Amino acid sequence: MSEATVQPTGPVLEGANDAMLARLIAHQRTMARIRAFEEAAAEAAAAGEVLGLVHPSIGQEAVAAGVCANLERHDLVTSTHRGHGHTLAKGADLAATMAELFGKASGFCKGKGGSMHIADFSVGMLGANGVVAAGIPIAVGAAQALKLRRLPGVAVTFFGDGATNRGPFFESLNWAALFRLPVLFVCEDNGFGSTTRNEAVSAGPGPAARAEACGVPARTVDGSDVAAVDEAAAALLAEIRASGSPRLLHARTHRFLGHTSIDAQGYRSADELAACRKSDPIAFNAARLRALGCADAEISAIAAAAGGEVAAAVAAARAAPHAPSHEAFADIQDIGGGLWR
Amino acid sequence: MSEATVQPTGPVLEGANDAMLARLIAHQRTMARIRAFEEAAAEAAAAGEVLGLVHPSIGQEAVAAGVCANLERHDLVTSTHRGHGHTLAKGADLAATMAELFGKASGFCKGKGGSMHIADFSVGMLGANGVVAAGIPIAVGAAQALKLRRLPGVAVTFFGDGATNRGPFFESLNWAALFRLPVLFVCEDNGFGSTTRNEAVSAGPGPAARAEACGVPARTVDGSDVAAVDEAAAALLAEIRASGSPRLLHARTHRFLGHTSIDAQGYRSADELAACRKSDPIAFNAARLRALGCADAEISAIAAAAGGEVAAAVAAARAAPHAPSHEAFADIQDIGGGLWR
Amino acid sequence: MALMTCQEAALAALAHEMQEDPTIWALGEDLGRGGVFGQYRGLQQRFGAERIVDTPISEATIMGAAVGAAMMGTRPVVEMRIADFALCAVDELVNQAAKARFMFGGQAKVPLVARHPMGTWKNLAAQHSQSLEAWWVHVPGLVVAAPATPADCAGLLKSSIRCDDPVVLLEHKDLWTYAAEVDEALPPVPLGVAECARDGRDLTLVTWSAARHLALAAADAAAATGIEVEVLDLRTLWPWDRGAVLGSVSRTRRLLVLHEAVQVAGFGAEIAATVAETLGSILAAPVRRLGAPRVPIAYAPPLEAVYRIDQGRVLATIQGLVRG
Amino acid sequence: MALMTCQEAALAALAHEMQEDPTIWALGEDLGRGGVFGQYRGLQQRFGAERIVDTPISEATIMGAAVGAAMMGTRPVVEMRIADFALCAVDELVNQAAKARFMFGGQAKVPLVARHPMGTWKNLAAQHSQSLEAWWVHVPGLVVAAPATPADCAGLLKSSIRCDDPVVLLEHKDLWTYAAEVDEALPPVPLGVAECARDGRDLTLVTWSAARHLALAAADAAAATGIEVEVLDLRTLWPWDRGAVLGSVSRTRRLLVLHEAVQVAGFGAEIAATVAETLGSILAAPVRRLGAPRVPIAYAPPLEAVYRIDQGRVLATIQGLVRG
Ligand SMILES: Cc1ncc(C[n+]2csc(CCOP(=O)(O)OP(=O)(O)O)c2C)c(N)n1
Ligand SMILES: Cc1ncc(C[n+]2csc(CCOP(=O)(O)OP(=O)(O)O)c2C)c(N)n1
Ligand SMILES: [Mg+2]
Ligand SMILES: [Mg+2]
Repeated sequence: MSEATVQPTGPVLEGANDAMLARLIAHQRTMARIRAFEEAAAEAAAAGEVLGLVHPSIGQEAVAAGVCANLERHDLVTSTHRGHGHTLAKGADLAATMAELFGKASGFCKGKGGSMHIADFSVGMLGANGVVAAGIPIAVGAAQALKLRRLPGVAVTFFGDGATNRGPFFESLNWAALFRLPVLFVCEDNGFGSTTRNEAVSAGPGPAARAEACGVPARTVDGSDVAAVDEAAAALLAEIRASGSPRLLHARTHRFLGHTSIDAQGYRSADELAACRKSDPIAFNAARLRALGCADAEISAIAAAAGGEVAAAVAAARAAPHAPSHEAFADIQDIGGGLWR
Repeated sequence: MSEATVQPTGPVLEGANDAMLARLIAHQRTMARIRAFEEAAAEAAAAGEVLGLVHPSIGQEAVAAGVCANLERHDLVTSTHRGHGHTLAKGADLAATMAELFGKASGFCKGKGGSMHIADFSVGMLGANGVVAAGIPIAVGAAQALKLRRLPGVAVTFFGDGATNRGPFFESLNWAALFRLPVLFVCEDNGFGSTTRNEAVSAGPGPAARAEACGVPARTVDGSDVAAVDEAAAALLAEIRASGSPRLLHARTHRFLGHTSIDAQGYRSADELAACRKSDPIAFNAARLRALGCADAEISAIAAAAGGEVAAAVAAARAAPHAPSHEAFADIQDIGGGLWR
Repeated sequence: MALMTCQEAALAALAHEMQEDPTIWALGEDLGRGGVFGQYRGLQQRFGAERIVDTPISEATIMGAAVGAAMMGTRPVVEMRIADFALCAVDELVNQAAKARFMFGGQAKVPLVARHPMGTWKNLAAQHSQSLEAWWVHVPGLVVAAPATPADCAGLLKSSIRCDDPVVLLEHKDLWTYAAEVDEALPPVPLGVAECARDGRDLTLVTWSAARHLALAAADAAAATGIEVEVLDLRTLWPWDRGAVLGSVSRTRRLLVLHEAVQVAGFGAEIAATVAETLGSILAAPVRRLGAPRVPIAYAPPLEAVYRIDQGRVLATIQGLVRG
Repeated sequence: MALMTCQEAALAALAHEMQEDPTIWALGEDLGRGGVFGQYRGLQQRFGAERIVDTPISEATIMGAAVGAAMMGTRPVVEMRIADFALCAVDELVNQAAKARFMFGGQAKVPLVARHPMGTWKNLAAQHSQSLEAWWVHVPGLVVAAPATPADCAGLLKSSIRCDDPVVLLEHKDLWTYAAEVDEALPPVPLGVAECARDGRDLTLVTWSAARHLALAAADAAAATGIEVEVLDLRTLWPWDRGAVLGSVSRTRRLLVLHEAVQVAGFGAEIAATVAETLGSILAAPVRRLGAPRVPIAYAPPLEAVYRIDQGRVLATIQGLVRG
């Protein structure tokens, strides 16, 4: 959203106080770090330093930031192929995340996973996933384990609009409702599954209706407004923690770049892209911060700090060694692992 | 329903005329044939003449009869493990159906399939299925082929309440709605998936809500009342034929016997079973026929004829030969079939 | 010692493990009623519905949820009801359970047991009778076991539950009611160790699961004709006991692999190929496999019989190999 | 003759078949945009959205619907996008497509082609790089093909589409841009027939898919050391060309099977076991396999490299077999 046209409204502004301002600034920081990370990752992919496929979440940062701001370290997250933002927002070390994209030994997965399998179990980030919708039942099961072990915590599963057409999504909704599991389903609806528009492949009224039909109450929110996401996630998580039963958050958002960093988006017009870039969650929140009296300098300092942190992470990742090749035979299985035949 | 307590009501009675009476008599005949078939199949299974597992549809006959009465020969059906009723109602030869259960060469599948894989492609019955919910996408694809080939016809897919918790059910609903395919989804809700009560494994408001959330309009009907099923199926099929898009029929019904013919149903009380047997679709329709002036003798003649036909089929199946063992190497594949290694 | 069926032994083993370790739980359809084969009988009453979980018919989520629960400090026992239904949950087993530990660089382990009731039984036909052990052995990350006796059903179930890897435990449907003497303590049986079920000097017969019993019967028949067959029951298919097989074949210089599954690309090919590669130059006769023809499994007994290997064929093959 | 890539050849072949037969259609994700590898480029514009169908991300239903549509007189070409995602649709392929014809006693045929883009490419890691051909060969009812050249990509696609059986067509992701001379008519290549890609008297090297090119390079290197290797590209894995393999090994008396997939329980085991069983007594050296170690495929190049077989290893193995 171009800054001149931003009209921040809603409950956040009315009762604005210091705590709220601090929270919005924290969101801004989270989103700026994700943005800078994604830009650097895409650049490194173009340079051939990051391999495989990179799926940037630029434009969608408010969903990761707004949801994860409401999570404790012991809460759990499962993610998708587009998982850098969730990883950082959940508190994973940025440098180790970048190192994983570079395939280095200092990466969270020692370079075994790469972008599509990024994970940091130490902060409850249980993994990106290369298979659409596959993280959903994993989160549901993780929540079931928490419940069985009488541990506190919720499991949040992020997934795209495209994932809502796969069977495991529905099965998991029914399962979580049935067993009253503390799960927050978060549909990041960017309107596209790869190069195909969601409306071309999804029938019916949408993810929220699908959730409710399986017994999971749902809410839809503007996923480009981090405060709105924060508020909705807070409310749903409070319901989950109080009732022990699941909820779904449907966040409408925008993917600024292509499906992967090398997708030129020939299937979207320049006008459409320009329009969608107007819903930039970072610019929108910046405008809101300004309206609340935050100085321009403070806001640019946030972006600059993020840029600096990411640049350092890239430099470190670039310099770091790969794991030795015998690592390819480790971490497979205790019994019968590491055998050639 | 004990005959004294039957209170047939509704539109069928009000405008009752000869055509309606004839239709109800036809339903009675269909249901009587299914009932007699299932009783004989269960008996033959107990005697070790029919092998594998037999899943009788006794108590559920009105769903098969009421739906299939609205189908043409070129319309298609896919079914479940509990598929004898659908097969007969769709017009398959009863003797060849029984012969298949006996595993004989004269069976529809030459004895290769048995009860769980009964099929008669000549009447559009595209197969029972040993995998819960697997028939659903097959029907959807069959409908897509009809549409692509500009052929008339609808595909009806029968499935149980238990199947509504499997992913392919949801995926298929979305798919059929999206591609506007002529599919009638029929959920035969007998309240049980094997030995487990549906309410113990299904969350949310039920199959109709699930369908609507995926863009498929739905209706719920008393599946023990064949006239009600007939009327609802007729209406939905008319909508499908007119619009070319799918509908779901949710029929509440009762399974009188166990999940299989050898399941003694220890998990249901005698009271519950007695109560459910009160909704006998055959007795209910018989009472309605009597109320419409049909003679007792005519009604018993229907049952007697069905019994006779089934007895003859059993005798023929018993006497028929098995296919020669080289048949085990046929009907596999054109290229590379019938090879040992 | 006591006489127990495979079902009784496996049930007792599971109950024992659940008693010892509160993080063990089981999930699948109709477990509250005891499971299809009685292998969970009484456990829900004893351990509650939170640990013996009756699930919806949602195989993908049964398996997928187990992956998440295993990563989060519990040990799920996943009941697939009939091995063929596990085909509704292959992404979850192969792309998720088997690979999670590696993909995440060792951050997570996935200690689950996927129980697959396999094989032909009661003429259940093509969608309820398959033996797909070769598939799971091919997948890095999975342990695969296939017991044939009550002692091994119990002992391998215990070891599988205690193992930190995802284990596919192939339990043969036709063996649930098979009874034999067992040590009442039902000791764990180590994964990866074959059992020499019969000593012999003339030929090594490698087998597993229900085919063990066929192998032993054929070996007895062969003994009556003067041929002494050594029968090795692999019990674990991955890792398989190379040492035991190669050691035995080094002595007998003859190998026959016998299994119920389709022979083409069956696991017997791996054993035969390995032996041929390793000991090919010392063999007294070419290696040999006996498995099912590559046909779907028919319903009618005379057609289903084509899929089964009978004792006469095993005996004739043994005699052919030894007498040339 | 013309120079074409595998992608161009396969695209032209599909377009040709669709032009000839209106019952052929394709379904999968993003086909309207040309498919992930451009193998559908321009086809939706040409044949319409009803015949080049952009589907939801619903692999189970993509495959399941294809089964129904194939039984009802059409020939669906099923795009699985990446072979690993086919694991979301295994019931539909194995329990339904492969078995329907048999279970129903021949009442239905299931003429579909399941296209599985297989193998390692662009460091896509453990969930996007698998080679699971051994699985599909093990399943009665399926035909399995794995072309390695533009001519075979086109010719086997044509034959697969025309075939009345369900065919799993394994198209290697790393070959889409591989170019070679082809007959512009792109003639159908018969299923079940191997190609002798190189004559030789000293050793038979059996291979398929991308490994063909590695095999030929290693054979050239071996020739420089005086060893003449015969390279057989199986092209179809079921039915595989037993005659060609056994005929060649009868002459060379040495067998090496080379494939990209995990060696343990890979399809190489079937070839090696069959040759050992059939020709074991005339071999000059034990049969030998070269496949990947049983590890998930890592992302980082030095770790992924462990999964790959390099030319040096193939050459050394050839030399070891021939020179002893
Ligand atoms: C089961 C499966 N099918 C297909 C793919 C290929 N694929 C990767 S991402 C993607 C689109 C996913 O769309 P959506 O869920 O909306 O997430 P987004 O990419 O928009 O974040 C597809 C089709 C896959 N990874 N897994
Ligand atoms: C995928 C799959 N899971 C489990 C089974 C075992 N099974 C056969 S029938 C059945 C119950 C099905 O319930 P429902 O769909 O309500 O049909 P009903 O038996 O009541 O007619 C189960 C669990 C199966 N055949 N396939
Ligand atoms: Mg999307
Ligand atoms: Mg039911």
